[in-house]
Amino acid sequence: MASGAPRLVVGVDIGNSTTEACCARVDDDGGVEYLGSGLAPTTGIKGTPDNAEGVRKAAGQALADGGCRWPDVDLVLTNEATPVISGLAMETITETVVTESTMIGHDPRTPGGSGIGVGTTVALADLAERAAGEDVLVVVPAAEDFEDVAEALVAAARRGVGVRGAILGGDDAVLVANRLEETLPIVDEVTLVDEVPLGMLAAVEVAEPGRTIRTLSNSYGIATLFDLDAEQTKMISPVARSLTGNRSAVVVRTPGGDITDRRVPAGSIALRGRSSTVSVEVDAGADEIMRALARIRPLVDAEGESGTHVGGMIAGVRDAMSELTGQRPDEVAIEDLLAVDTLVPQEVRGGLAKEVAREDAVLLAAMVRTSRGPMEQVAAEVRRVLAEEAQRVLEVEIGGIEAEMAVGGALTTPGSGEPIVVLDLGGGSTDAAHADTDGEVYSVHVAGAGDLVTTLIDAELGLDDKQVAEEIKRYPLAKVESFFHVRHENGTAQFFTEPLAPELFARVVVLTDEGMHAVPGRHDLATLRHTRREAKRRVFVVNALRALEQIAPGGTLRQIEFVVLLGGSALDFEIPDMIADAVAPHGIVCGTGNVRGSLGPRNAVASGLVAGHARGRRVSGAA
Amino acid sequence: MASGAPRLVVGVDIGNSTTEACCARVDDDGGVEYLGSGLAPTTGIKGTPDNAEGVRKAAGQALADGGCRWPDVDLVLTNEATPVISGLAMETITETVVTESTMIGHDPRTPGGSGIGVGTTVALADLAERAAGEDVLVVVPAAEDFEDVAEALVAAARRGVGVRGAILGGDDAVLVANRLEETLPIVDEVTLVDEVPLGMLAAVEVAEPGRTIRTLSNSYGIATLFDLDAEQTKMISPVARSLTGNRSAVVVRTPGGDITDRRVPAGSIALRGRSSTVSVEVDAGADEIMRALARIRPLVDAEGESGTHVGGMIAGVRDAMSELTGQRPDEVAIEDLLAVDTLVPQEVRGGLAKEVAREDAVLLAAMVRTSRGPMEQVAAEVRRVLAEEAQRVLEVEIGGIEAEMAVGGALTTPGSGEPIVVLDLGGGSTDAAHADTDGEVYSVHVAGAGDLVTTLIDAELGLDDKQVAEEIKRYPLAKVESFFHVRHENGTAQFFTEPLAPELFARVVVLTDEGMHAVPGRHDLATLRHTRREAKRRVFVVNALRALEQIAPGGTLRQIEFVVLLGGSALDFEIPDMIADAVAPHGIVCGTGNVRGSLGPRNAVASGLVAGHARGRRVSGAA
Amino acid sequence: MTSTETGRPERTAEITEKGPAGRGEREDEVVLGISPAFCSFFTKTISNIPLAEVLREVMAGVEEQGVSLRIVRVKDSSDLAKIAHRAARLSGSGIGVGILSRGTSMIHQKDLAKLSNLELFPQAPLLTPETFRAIGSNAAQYAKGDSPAPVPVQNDFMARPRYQAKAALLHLKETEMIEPDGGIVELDVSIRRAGS
Amino acid sequence: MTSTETGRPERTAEITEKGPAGRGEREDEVVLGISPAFCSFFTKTISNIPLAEVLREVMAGVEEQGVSLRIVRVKDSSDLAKIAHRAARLSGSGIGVGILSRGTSMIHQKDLAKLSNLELFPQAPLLTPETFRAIGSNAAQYAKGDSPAPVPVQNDFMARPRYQAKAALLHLKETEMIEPDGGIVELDVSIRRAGS
Ligand SMILES: Nc1ncnc2c1ncn2[C@@H]1O[C@H](COP(=O)(O)OP(=O)(O)O)[C@@H](O)[C@H]1O
Ligand SMILES: Nc1ncnc2c1ncn2[C@@H]1O[C@H](COP(=O)(O)OP(=O)(O)O)[C@@H](O)[C@H]1O
Ligand SMILES: [Mg+2]
Ligand SMILES: [Mg+2]
Repeated sequence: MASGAPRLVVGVDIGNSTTEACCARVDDDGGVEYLGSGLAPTTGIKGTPDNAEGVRKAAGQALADGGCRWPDVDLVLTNEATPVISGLAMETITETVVTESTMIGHDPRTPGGSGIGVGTTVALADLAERAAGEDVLVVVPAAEDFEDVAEALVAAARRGVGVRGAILGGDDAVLVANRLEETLPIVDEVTLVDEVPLGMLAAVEVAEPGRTIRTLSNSYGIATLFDLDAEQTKMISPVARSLTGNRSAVVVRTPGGDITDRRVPAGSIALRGRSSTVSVEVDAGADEIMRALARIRPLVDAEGESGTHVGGMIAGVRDAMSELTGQRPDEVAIEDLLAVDTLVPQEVRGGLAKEVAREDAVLLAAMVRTSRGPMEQVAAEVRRVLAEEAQRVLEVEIGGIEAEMAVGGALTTPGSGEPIVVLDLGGGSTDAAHADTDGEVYSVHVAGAGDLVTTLIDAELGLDDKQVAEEIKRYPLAKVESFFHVRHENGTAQFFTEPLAPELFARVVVLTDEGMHAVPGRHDLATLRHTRREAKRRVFVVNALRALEQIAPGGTLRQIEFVVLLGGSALDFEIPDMIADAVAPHGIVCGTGNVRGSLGPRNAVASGLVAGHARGRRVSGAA
Repeated sequence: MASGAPRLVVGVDIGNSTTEACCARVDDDGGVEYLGSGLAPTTGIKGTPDNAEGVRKAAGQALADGGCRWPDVDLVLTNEATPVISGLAMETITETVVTESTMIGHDPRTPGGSGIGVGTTVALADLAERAAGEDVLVVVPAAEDFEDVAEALVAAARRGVGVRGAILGGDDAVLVANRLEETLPIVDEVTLVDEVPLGMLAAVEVAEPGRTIRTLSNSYGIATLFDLDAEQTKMISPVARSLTGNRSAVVVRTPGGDITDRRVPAGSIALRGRSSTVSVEVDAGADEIMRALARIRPLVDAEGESGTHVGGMIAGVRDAMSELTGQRPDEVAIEDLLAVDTLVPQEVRGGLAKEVAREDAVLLAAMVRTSRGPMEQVAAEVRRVLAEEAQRVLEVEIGGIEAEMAVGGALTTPGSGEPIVVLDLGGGSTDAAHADTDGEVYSVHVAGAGDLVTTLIDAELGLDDKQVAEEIKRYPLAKVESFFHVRHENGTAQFFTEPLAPELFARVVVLTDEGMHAVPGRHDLATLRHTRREAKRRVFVVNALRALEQIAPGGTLRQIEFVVLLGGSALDFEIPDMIADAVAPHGIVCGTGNVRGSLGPRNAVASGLVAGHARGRRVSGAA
Repeated sequence: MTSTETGRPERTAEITEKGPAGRGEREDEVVLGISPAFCSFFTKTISNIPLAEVLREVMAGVEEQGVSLRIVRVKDSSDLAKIAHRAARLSGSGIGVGILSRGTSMIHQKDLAKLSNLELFPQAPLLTPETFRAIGSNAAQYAKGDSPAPVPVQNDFMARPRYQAKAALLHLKETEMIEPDGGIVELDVSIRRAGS
Repeated sequence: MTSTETGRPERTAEITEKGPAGRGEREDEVVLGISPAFCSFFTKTISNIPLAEVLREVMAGVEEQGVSLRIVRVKDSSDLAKIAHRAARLSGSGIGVGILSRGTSMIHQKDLAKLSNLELFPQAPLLTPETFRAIGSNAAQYAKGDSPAPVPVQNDFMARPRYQAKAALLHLKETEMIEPDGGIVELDVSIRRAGS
């Protein structure tokens, strides 16, 4: 490399989501003066010629930021950009199925009355025929008028019929309850009320406001009411479980009917390590899968049992990867897996009131490292595109190993030092690199990062809207309590002088950088917050710990002194704190990186590329 | 036993907290007709003659309930009443200590302005002397008037002094901020403001409402501001950790000063099993202690390392037990331990603003079974007391083994069956008894139950009021939002037509059976709820699982078919659901018992005593 | 589908004036404001739903949510936004509902600008008794601090031209009935089955 | 310890009437009601704290909490409960503070019975400028929906007999100053350092 005048060098880091760049003046003896930096979304799949456009944009920003011009650029360095791609698949492993017609309570918003009532189900139309002394629960179609219903109930009760409660199709429970002469439990909004079996023993329970039912959520409570023997109680026990936490419920005792808490045959997954293969049942849960994985690490590939759900899941990941990379599906090797237990809302099969149950599911994130991409093709395209900008041919080089560059960039964080671990919290994978005091760098990529958090939030809240989920992930929540004030997550009120927009009224909102956005759906703030934090914990705290374990000298976290968090998810408002809390007992200094003392967790690899080049110049200059 | 006419039999169960009784007619061929039941607080220590008064009351209630009279009683049966006593001890194992004068932020309720400011600390009185261009943070005694302070700050800024923020003694931050010409971060209510070191580099950070600080809670953020090297960053790292989650903070860089997150030398505990002894460091945490315990189970005794905190803890438990039972301390054997990790609020030592940090602590519950008490003395005293009531000598017998009686009583729960496990969730200990289909009963007592939950709630919330903690444990919470409505834990509003009492206004309340009681202190509803549920989980879910593991055939929970929950804590509104959730994956039917189909989780042993007697009659009758 | 077509029994509203309407003290109340000719000159909406039925459904929607309702007549305006906004400002919860004789309705809140609203139901011909029930229910839920999903409104571009002339006529009549000095009066409303 | 003893600079309150007081629309406001003779006939409390200082401290306590304050004079009553309750009923948040010239104070809420209160400070002689700051602060916290710890009140049984005669005299004078038709007027208050 020719020595001589200072050169204008541009470093570019093509990531899965984001392309980052910096420009710097590197002088003869290896001194670096950083001038500017830039950032743009990655165009196309990482490691393909499509990336060139993103490079043009990010590098252009960096030059503008540094007050430089394209024609003055002497050298462009890009990272190696081996694509590390991740795929996700999720399967529920339990499913609540109502067979025949046993009904479960579905917690309507406004049940009526309170207490517990037991009797035989009878259609409203037949109530007049019931004899005095009989205990009945009245089943009422949605079209009936509440006044008529109340009148009929009162008349029957006056005749001596033991009216013990009612099951309504419409949203009329309070209206009916208010017109009775005694307090009865009434459940309403039972969509398929016409399918409630008649002539069967049944029980209705409604708790006081703010309380939950106590009898129908207890197996022995149901057994007491229905006089069940031990065998029958075993059968009814999933019913009780599914009613836990409800304010109201109905249980109808049908001879053949029952509710099964069916476990879906999810199948097993075979984890192939270097020397052995371990097979684990997916429905044993995420912990079991992760323990098995730890035993055979490093993972060489994973296979799902064919003909089962997990077989389909893994095949799906493999196909998606193959499509992205152009490799044959059987060439795609899964190098890491993250399994996460989750609960997803699903409509109960066979339910009568659109009941929704939170079913167990396992989410698998798989990471695939493709064969080293045709990086020269990328470089050639970058050269072509940048030549347009510079109006001359530019020197474009593929820089050093990404992990080494990341460490180099991270070490520009004030206060950091070696032995250091860099944790790059990206979108698809969490990457860790360890440098010991000799500068030896070892790195590991584990599956699952920011995008998985978004997916979990989306699935657990049943949003079916990635954009909303992404906002819930990124921003604190508040409840709009009036047009002039919100209450923040931490309970403090904030007032405004201008009224808030009407569509925000009474909603839970995310406090985005562009103002408040209402969160769709009926989730309350506490649920949203809990879901958000748990998703972050299960992905990032778990991944940080297992990445550190794999990379720490001797697997001992105490050997690490500094952890620097980098990448888009290190910008999160709580993930860095959660990771710092989790590693604190090991005596590790952990925090969000501040590359070059000013860029926060961004630009580490780009800056590291320039620094590495400068070191090279220094060495070659000295030689 | 003479056969003949039906006999009026009273069963009495003297518990640690509660004495329960029932009365029944037992006829010749063993048929039982239960007539009434009663319940009273246990008088004196279980297993001592003092218990007789509680027996008189509980049994008297049962007779009244059954419409019977004392003179007609033929036989009184009491349980064995071997006292199982538990003791508690808690020690913090970390302690935040501020040495010299580095200051940590303490999150005043109303900081002023926002942003981050860095400068040299200067006393308000000396501000006029500072030169233009100097960056300063102004330190203001509590007595200063906010207008004067604002004027002085404005004047200095106009002179060109770089006023970057302020640290106030009084609660004036917003008042001062409102009177400045630019937005500056201001922290107030710094009680010991006079001890803030002057002439030092410092930083003040205040986040926007609803947000938390991002720079001073990041080790590398502090390192960037203060230009620290790696060694210094290591020293400052506990500061950053302790500021996590704050809305505002101050860090003063003093040459010698720093904050240590000191681990208190808690000492080790030696767990002696039948064949081996394991020693475990208390500060390794509760999980480690419980794992060690599981390895050597059954525990024969436990010793704390003398001269350490845990030594004191265990000695304390032993002394308390010895005092209660009259045994010599060295005769007292600890038969079970439950360790629970907890966080307790403690004032930071050396802090300048009464900062409170949540310190790690370990709570130990120990269970001691004393040598079998002088039960005959108890029976004699009961005989004497009841003779007063009956005006004649009554036959008082000590009934069968408590665990067997509990199983007998539990099996009167509709829907239960064998193989059954009874979990008696009491005040001091959680007792499990397993009966296989041959009626063979095996039982275990584990340390920790309802009283421990109360203690945890009390300690973690810093209430120092057991009665309040007990109410928080027992009842759902709500927030009083106006004089006419509350918002329940689950987010629903409830309105009232009569205004609520003034002292409830704007408070978080517990919805006790006697109405709403305000919870003292500033904890918000979410914190209270989380603390309550976590305390229950860590005691009862943990204990249920370990008791079941010890008692299940082959240690396999899948071998158990029915679990019946008994005892005072089975009346709790959420503990039974938590336990049912935890055992559900093992295919167990679990719910709150309903003794004799009507008494809920109460009266099992008392009823079992009568049932056992009847069985005896039947057998002897048949012989 | 109008209520008369569903075969509901005929009902009448008995309305008595109780004097000038004051601001409510209860936080759990919704105030319903009706227009000058509502249940006086007019007895049916533009699509022939009896106004007694409209009142009954709004009342039921509010009651089912456990919230109380006051009904007022705004005598000096036929402007829906004004009627709804005034109802909101009289309401202890700050939530009001306005309904014109032809059926057009609006949910309003006291702190909103008059010309804004929480929910608007502009196409009277498309409103069914179920919509009026839902309007009452949502208004009550806002009053409780809940976040109800807005009531779905159908949109039928054919309905507009078909009813436009009739709507204009109805509005004219409504406006004629204005009593400029009538203010806002609180009403006692009881709905009876016809003949009972 | 009274403020004059602490060596605070002397301050005066400049008070102008703005017309009849209306009900506030903002939820983040506290209304402070002062008695007929407050800062007119009287300039100091029973323990010689300048009333300008009292106003300034209450204003500061409210401002520090980020809440706004309106000040009104209740001209037609010298009854503390009445003054405080009326202030509360004018307040957008429903929280009001009442202060008599002699210093006796009360925090009230609009839905409470008049004779009830949120916090009462009956012993005027024991109130310090710090107490008035805390009263403003607590009132503002109630307005925000927070749960402040009640302001601690000292109790000095010796103070009562010592000040009883003086208190009675002051009350008499305050009552004399009542304007039965004066209603409640909104005030503009500005506190200035004497001589500036
Ligand atoms: N301000 C932010 N707060 C939280 N997460 C963020 C923020 N900005 C980006 N992210 C997340 O960072 C991830 C992308 O990280 P990035 O480092 O840009 O990806 P990559 O390294 O894969 O190119 C996404 O999951 C995105 O949601
Ligand atoms: N209604 C209730 N809800 C929750 N806990 C309760 C209730 N009643 C009693 N407890 C708890 O039960 C425990 C005492 O249980 P109990 O069975 O009476 O004790 P023991 O078996 O030791 O005599 C105490 O911790 C008490 O707080
Ligand atoms: Mg309903
Ligand atoms: Mg303050």
